[in-house]
Amino acid sequence: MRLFEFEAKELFRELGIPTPVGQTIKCAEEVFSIPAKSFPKTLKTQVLSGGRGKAGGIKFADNQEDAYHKAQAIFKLPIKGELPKTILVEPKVTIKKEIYLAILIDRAYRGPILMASAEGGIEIETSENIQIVPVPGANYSNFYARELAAKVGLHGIQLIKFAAIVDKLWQVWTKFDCDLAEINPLIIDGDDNFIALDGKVTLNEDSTGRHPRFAGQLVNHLSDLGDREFRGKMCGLNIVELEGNIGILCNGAGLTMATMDLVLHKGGKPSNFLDVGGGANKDHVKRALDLVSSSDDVKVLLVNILGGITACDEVAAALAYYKEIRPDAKMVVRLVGNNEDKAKAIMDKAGIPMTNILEKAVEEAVSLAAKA
Amino acid sequence: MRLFEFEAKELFRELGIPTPVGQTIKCAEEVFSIPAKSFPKTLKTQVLSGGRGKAGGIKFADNQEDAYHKAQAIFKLPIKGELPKTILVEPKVTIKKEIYLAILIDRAYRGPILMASAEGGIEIETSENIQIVPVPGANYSNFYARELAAKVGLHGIQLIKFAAIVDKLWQVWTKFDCDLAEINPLIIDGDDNFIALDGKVTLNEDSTGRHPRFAGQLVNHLSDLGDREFRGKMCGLNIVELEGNIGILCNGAGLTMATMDLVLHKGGKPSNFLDVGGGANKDHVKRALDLVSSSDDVKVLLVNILGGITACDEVAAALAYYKEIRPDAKMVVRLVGNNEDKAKAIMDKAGIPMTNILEKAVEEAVSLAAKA
Amino acid sequence: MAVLINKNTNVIVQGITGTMGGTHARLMKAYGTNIVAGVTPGKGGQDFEGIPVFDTVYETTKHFRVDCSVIFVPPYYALDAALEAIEAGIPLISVITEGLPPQDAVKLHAAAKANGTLVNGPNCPGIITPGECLIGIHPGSIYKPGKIGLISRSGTLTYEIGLGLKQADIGISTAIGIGGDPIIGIDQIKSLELFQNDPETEMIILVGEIGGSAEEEAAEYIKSHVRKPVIGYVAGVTAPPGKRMGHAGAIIAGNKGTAKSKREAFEAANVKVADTPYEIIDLVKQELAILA
Amino acid sequence: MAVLINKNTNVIVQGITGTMGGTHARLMKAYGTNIVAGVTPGKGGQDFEGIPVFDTVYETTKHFRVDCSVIFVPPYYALDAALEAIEAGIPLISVITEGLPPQDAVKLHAAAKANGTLVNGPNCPGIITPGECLIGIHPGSIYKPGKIGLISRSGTLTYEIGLGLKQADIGISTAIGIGGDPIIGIDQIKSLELFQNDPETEMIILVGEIGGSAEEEAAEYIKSHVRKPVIGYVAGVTAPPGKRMGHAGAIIAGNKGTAKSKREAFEAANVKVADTPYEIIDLVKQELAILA
Repeated sequence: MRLFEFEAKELFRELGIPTPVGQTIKCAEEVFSIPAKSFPKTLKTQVLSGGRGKAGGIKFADNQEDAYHKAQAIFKLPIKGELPKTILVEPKVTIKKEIYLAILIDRAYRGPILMASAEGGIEIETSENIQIVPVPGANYSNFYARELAAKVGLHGIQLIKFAAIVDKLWQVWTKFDCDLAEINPLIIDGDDNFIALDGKVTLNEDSTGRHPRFAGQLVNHLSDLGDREFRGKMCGLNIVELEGNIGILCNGAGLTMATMDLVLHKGGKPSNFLDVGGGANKDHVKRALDLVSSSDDVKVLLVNILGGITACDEVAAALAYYKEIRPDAKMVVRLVGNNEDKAKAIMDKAGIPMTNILEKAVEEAVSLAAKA
Repeated sequence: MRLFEFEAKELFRELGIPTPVGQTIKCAEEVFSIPAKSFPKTLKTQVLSGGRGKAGGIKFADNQEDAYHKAQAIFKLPIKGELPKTILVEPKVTIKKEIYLAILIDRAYRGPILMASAEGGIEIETSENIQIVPVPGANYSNFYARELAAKVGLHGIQLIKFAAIVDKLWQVWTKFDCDLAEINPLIIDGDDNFIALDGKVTLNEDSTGRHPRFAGQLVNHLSDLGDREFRGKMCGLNIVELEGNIGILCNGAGLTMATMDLVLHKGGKPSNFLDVGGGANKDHVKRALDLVSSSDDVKVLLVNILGGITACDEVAAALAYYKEIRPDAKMVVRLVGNNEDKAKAIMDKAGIPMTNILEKAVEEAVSLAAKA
Repeated sequence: MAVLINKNTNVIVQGITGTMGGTHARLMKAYGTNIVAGVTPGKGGQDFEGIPVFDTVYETTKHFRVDCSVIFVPPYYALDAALEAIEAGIPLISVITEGLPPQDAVKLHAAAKANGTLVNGPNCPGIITPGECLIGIHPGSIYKPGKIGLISRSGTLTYEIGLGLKQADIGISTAIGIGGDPIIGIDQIKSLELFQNDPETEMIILVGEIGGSAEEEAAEYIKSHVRKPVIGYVAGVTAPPGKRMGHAGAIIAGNKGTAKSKREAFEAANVKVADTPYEIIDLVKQELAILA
Repeated sequence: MAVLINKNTNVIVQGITGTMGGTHARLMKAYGTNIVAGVTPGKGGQDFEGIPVFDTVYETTKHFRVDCSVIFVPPYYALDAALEAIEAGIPLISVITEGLPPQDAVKLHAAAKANGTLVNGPNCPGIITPGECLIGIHPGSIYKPGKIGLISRSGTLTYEIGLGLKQADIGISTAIGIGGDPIIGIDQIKSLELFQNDPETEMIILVGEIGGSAEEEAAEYIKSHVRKPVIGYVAGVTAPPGKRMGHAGAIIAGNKGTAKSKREAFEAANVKVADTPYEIIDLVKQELAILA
């Protein structure tokens, strides 16, 4: 769950990381409530997508009138399809130096790493001078930050001040169970103060449940999701959109991917990834069927369930119901495992053919899709 | 630095440990501001010394008038010489079960231990059923508390609730750098709630410097100190009172103890322990001389300085000054080590004899004291 | 003897009185696993279908030799439960729980490393040595005892392969479901090492998926340490970059962690790579013919 | 060869630009200790009287083989400094700092244990191998090289004994000031083990004081592991219970940790116990006569 810049900065300030003293506006007219004397200002569109600077989402305004017109433009400017609801208005700051700083978990180190670059403000993927300091077992101490500071070439009081910022960003990262806590750029201003000019915080979605302050906020922090992805997220179904025409409903992430791959292998195109999960009951499977088939692109539904925890008869019951309400829908069903016999009886009664051989099911689905 | 009960309970409440909802009073008349309907109440004298219950420092009052007379009595009742400035007034609670619970560092385990007994409310030293769970490396997790709960015979929901209290007491212990965080008794009331009926928190004096909230409070939290001990504490001189007549001024804790032991060995009686510390300068030594000699019992001053970090001439200069203002004071001085020659010159000039042989110095001091 | 678990393994179940823990304790016991005790704080003294329940792991170790703990407790309590098992000195812990916060996973694996504890998972189906011992949620009937070692990041995909092998009358020594999270305990390399050193295992199936670089590292390990035939498979050829494919660990970051990269690494390590799950079975048959 | 440090030991000083660190870096260097570098965050690139100063310990280990770090940083920063040295893989760390918060001490020693690092102190005078290497704040000139191993919880009392020995023309192999805190790293037992295994050490002086049970445990260890003569001394016969005698660790709690208990433990372990510091010298002379 990625936070908006202004929200990330709230967390920063809460843990003592200096940020520009800004305010958010919800409409262009609100700029007239900002003291005229406090201009010039920076207007920053608040969207979750990246690349907003290049897309024109950040503008400088010399006075209220200028800000009014620019805010109007920004509110109308979608960034990768996303329109802002908020603009962050901040004072302009003097920048002596820009640094990139981030904390995240690195799979290779099996733990968190501190990451920095002496070139801040840029896309970190393109930086050639990224320095990394792992923090084994997440047992943080200030010296890790000093090592990072030394590695990016900071000296003297700047090294000490930088390390103090890392201490606080570490607190943000741990306190809120972040996947990523990033300051880019972290700037040094004319008075040698370190200020977080931009902030990016991604909360770990498995962890937000233990942070009541973020309860119910997920829905406002989703971007870049297709229609089925958004709806799936809301009801706990993990669906990923693809461009094919064979709807996939499967249990288990690995088996789902393997089924999709098999479709491709046989010359078909999967329309989605959908892992209905372990132990799914009838209602859950019904919601999954609705979700997968809600795209007009889907010509055939391929259901592949290997019942370990999942009971095949629960799935069969959902399929029978679905057949009733959508008698014309094309379905190819492979069911095997737990309660397979009971499922067979339900399927026979509903008049839905089923197989227990995966290859056969996939071939049939591909063939049906090709005819559709 | 031991906190008063009402202060300990403030910390408890801050971290979520339930306590009776009490209030403090500074004079007996204040009981009339307590709603008459809220009686009966418990009045508890707020002193740092132990054993206040047996000494009559805790009384129950049925109504305001009763409380008024009992508060008057409590304010006049010294506990081991200590008069209360505050009385804590609390509602009476129903007690179904009493438990002892404490967290402290144990030398043998080189780390913190959780300690509990199913017999609460008693002097823990006399309990025969104390259970201990060490927390290696202070890496606490709730399971340690559950182990402790199981060991003291708690079951079911009581085990879970007790462990939740330990979690919070652990937070008190770590957050405030406690030497000891103790709830005695931790009671289970009629509704199966756990409540801290009494609390004892001792802050580690080496650590209070990093807790600004306790700045300057030490002076209000000293009890059981002799006059010289109190004044020494205020100026950073570690002095311990004894009953002899030979004042000791020494550097290094081990050498000071060895010198005192030597005095006893030679038939004398040390009046105190005073370690002037490493690298003491002239002014510091002067304060130490004043402090040691401020007791009328002291007949002879025995100064034993082995100059490692400490410069002997700094000590000599202080001694020369002292000799000037107290020409009649009997002093035996042993100085050896760093800048010994310079010291000798100063001492000769001031007319103070000195030796570099410890045994000789001690024998002379004992002999002088015997004659005094 | 197989690897990690066998008929002599004494197992406790943490979270035995929960829905998930209870269901699978029953299934494990029915399979023949020696479930010596269960643990649920606050329910000590109860009895779960003949299995004694204790408040703490510590108490179970006073009554039994405990070789393994299977953890079915909810995500936010799983770290504490695992630390309890580690501190009690249990040498093997299987964390079935899905959705463990990553920061908890870091602490869990650091503690396990410091204490020399083997951790299976989290977010895994557990381990099965067919005919001897099942820990976790594998459907036991799907596997036949035999000489193939099976390593997989996935649950149902593992069952699919186990089932395919059984239908071809091929058995496995042990199946290790290593789990789908980015940070796991017993990983591909540790599993390969165990199977390489197990005299009863003749061949190894390594089932990977997109995300991370564990398969690439496993391929390097195979080159230098594994002398038994290895059959590989990688799920996720069709996965788009930047999307989490169910498992927390199954995500292509930038251009890293693709199925292509992993397949190429396998091939470079002389691992036979199957295009489909049932092709794995064919490759196994071919290798068995060579070995015979 | 003595124990822990010798003429080949490469030493860094953490906190070299502070008053205490600077003074003693100078004295150590003058004594002949190989001070290869100093560390003060924010002062990297400076030069302290010919000793290069770095921002981090990590950098010093890139430039030099570092065998030992001596820490002179203020109490609230000492844990971080020690962890930095431990993480950098330095095998021996001497924490001179007094007043380390006990909760920090717990974390320090847990980290040292996990990494196999030897920690001297905190709140200690350091270690000296006369004529070869001095780390910490011992006045070097007070000791003569020789064959007596000296172990002490106290600073100046150690110097007193070193001086007394020197005046009697007796030298020491190494003096270890183990420190006066309740929780210390290299303790009496570890020191005894080192001296027992050191061929150059013929006899051991163990200087204890009131508080804790370390002397009692050391006596048990001597009974079973130490074959060299041990002379003991315990300071604090006159100490009243419940009062901290200077050192954080020197306190009689209830009736535990008294000088009497420690003396009796020593005697039961066949340790000759001196009543006074100078009697130690006499006992050493007697033992030397027996050995000769």
